[in-house]
Amino acid sequence: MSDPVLLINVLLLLLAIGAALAAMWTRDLLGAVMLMGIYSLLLAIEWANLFAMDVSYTEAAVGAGASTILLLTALTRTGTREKAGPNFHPTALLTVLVTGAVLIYGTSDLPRFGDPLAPATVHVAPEYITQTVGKVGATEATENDFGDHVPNAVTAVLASYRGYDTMFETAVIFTAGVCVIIILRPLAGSARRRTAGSKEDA
Amino acid sequence: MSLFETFNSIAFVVIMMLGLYTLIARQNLVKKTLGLGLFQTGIFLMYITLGVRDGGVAPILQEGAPLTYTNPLPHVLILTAIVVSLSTMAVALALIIGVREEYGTIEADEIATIDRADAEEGA
Amino acid sequence: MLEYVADALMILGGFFAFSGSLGILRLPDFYSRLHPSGTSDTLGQLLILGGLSLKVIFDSSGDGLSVGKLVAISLLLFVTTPASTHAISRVAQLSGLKPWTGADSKEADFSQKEEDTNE
Amino acid sequence: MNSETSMLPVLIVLIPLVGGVLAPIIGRGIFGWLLALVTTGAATFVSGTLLLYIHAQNTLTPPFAISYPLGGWPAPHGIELKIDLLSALLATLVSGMGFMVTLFSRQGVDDEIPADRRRFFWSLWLLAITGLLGILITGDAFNVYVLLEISSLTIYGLIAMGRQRNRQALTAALNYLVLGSVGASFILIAIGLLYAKTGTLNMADIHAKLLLAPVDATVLTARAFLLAGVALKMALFPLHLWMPAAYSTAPSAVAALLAATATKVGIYMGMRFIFSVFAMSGGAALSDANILIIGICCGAAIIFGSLSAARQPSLSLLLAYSSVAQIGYIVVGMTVGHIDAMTGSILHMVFHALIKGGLFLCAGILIYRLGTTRLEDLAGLGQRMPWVSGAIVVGGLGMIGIPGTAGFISKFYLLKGLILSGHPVLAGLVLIGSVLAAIYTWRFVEVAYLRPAGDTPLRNGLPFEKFLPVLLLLGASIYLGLQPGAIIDVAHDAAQQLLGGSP
Amino acid sequence: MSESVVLRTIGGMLFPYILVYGLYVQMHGEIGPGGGFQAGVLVAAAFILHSLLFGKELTDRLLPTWLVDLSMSLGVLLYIGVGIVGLVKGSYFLDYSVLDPTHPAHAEALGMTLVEAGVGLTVASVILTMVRKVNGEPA
Repeated sequence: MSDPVLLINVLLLLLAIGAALAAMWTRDLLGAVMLMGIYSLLLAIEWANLFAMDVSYTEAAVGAGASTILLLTALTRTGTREKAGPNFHPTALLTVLVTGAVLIYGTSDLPRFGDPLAPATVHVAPEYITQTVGKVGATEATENDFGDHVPNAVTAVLASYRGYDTMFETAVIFTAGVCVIIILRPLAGSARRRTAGSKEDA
Repeated sequence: MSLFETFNSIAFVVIMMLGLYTLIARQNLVKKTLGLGLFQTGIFLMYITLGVRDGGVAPILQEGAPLTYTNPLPHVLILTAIVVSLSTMAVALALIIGVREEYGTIEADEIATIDRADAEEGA
Repeated sequence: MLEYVADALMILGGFFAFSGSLGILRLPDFYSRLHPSGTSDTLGQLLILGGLSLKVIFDSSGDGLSVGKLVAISLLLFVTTPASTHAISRVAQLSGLKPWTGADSKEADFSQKEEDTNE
Repeated sequence: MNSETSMLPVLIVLIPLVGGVLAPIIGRGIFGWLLALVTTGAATFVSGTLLLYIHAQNTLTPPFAISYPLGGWPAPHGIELKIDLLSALLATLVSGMGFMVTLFSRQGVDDEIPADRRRFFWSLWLLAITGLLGILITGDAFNVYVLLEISSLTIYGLIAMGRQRNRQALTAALNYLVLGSVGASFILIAIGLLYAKTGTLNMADIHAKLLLAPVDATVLTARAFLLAGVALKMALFPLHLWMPAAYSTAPSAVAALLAATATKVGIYMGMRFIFSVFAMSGGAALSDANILIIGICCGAAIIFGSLSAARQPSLSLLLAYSSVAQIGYIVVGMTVGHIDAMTGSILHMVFHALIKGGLFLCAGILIYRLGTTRLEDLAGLGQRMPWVSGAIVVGGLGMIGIPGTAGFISKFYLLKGLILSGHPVLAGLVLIGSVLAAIYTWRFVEVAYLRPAGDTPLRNGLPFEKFLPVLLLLGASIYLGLQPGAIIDVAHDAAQQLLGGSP
Repeated sequence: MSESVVLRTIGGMLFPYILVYGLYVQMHGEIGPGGGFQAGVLVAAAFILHSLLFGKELTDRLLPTWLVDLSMSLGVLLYIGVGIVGLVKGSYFLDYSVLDPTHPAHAEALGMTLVEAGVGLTVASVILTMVRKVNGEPA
């Protein structure tokens, strides 16, 4: 295949799978976190290769940046060594094989990679790209929803067409912040543990 | 050629299953969290692959040029999913730190043993 | 003509990046491995970015903003890569890792993971 | 729809969302509780108004559903809120239960949550209700995923608050987090596969496109992953493992909220996706093999859940396992796709929410006064706390389905539907389940009334504001059992709308 | 707090530039790649770097916890507020075109800038909070 996108795609994915495999294999949690950071960075390049610039940006900022920082900080409080144990786990292997087989079966009828006639490409997306949807109840359709103010179609979809989703996405991250505050605050007083009846449902 | 084109489908299944295997097989809670994160990135790969279009460029519209663009919608969905995945990981880490404070270990099997001992003591 | 200069710069940069990676693999201990990752990689990155900006300048579609961005990235890398190398080696020293002196070898085992933070 | 009611659909989620975001700022002291009370009350009012409106319109021009284009963007491009009778009924139920449990939980929260974290607790509380309500009214498949994650994350945090009382709450929350995230990811995979096949995320649009396209491997896989993900979320039998620990270790108010609402919303997701999205041409939403598998799961849930409930050492765990069984009833009714069974399913969702919510509130009162719900410590409860134990017995009778209680009505419709649709074995399972429910209810009766009173000290008096919600909920279940006409009407119409997509 | 002069000099030099870059990504989101979420992470990263280099106390004085808690809520409220404007003006929730009735396309862009600002504010403060809390700092 002469298309460099496909060739780089395969190379990057192979590297990423390698990094992921190493991260999952090692028993050193610090090393695993670092390898996951590398994995995220490789994925970020892969997203850029597939022309998903905003996702690439976010993956680099979140996957390789924020989550690595969080994990490293957390490791200082949990210890960095994983207990040795068997790598082979029959139940897990069975689950994984069944799920994987079903998924492979499911992808067999997917549209071809890059198919210009795929439903996802022809149904809703063209209007997002031309930015001509037209509001409900608008008396006349304008030429372009944003008057050429918003060239980045991803931002247009994110903040306007699907703004409701993004509002809840903001709420999700807010929720996570509140959850972390509520779970991790230093507990009040020394009477916190093992008061009367604490073991009742054990 | 066909391998190149179906490679993404296989790759995302491999990544997801790697994550799922770690999630089930490993006892360390932090490792389970990493596995969960890996599992979710596999799904991201599936979505982004759906948006690809032959000869398409990044969906940042340029004036005058009659370009074909990749589909922006999967990108938007995955942006949201990445945020969700970060949030889930943060909450999981907070819980794991809490578990470590209460139980003194972050290995799932040891915690189960402690819980069982607690139950027998309480019964 | 300048096209070829740009290509030559990028190839040279690629060579330095490659030799840096080779050094990380081949050198005996943690501190010596920081040399290729700190110096050779920085040079390689700068050369590649320089070649790219030349290409952009003499490409018909090029504009000043892209060159400016490339220069900004070069400056950033020029400052941060040595600083991060410094931070890593400093922490290694503070945590008591002894440099390899040729006598007995196997002490730099955990270094493999540390280099990766440089990326 | 006239101009006064036109903004109501979005207000259902907006009111608790604003409350949840404001709570960390203004929710100190008693204000957090007041804020929660006001917002859940307002949400109940709004969704109740919508329910009445939709029901009235639906009798005039069936099928009737409200569509609200967010941002003014028309449906397949923008996100659309879609409220039909089932959505409105369950939204009223969820916000109403939220209101009742909020009313109950002021002292409980004071008791179980440290003072400096209460404002964040109320924030999570309201955001959880927001997420659940949002799932009920949205018409967009991906939006379901986002809202599901909001409700799940908040619930993990809320369960973890039980750490004050029992450190197992942390592991329970973590287990739920892992399983819940896997379930949500499965749903995300299913949505992605559907998107690849149809190019749209709007549920109605997906349905329309699926009717045109042939059923192929991708669609079947999407359905399988969706069912698995939803089953994890609703705690259907083999995937219920997170639930008993989570319910029994969470703070009592949280347990009541979860038992009454969270799993119901999971079941709603199942119904919505199966019947409004996947329903293929010809009316059969599920293949016979699907029905067989789900039927086996439900049967196992009913038998296993009831038997486990009868062996549990504490009332909280007993109630949690009984929930496993009750979910079996609800799912079995919706699976067969018969109008009467579906009516029974919807009725059972409502009644079970009322009864189980009331029972978990009773368990909350026990924790408040006794500090425990261990059955041994409840000996002689009939003399010591006659009102509360009376309420528990009434709730238990409702779960058995004695004629005159609400449980009887829903089980009657379930049985009728199962037999009419040719599934007598499943009908037999429902009957066996009732007998088993009698066994575990009898366990409580035996402990509470036939044993001499224990000596665990009572800490507090019976607070009226705590007992009022219990009275209201169980009273409602009795009232609906005696005067079931209106609710059967609504449930029947809702079932018809749901199944009507495939005539 | 880092003892190393090299790191503190370079970090101190970079800190304002990271902030400016974050703002650039925030503002530039409608034209190029970027937006509130990425910008929020960058700004949070700048402050995390600041606290690593100059100590938690200084960063806490710069950004006290109550302020971060508040801006967590304010970001979401800004988003919802922009949506409610549409509701109040008689249109649909999150309809930005009512912000400027004479020029709806312009109003759409304005609304998107505002909601992205809300996203950025929330994300920055939440990530900062997460790292602080996971690091064991009291509220």
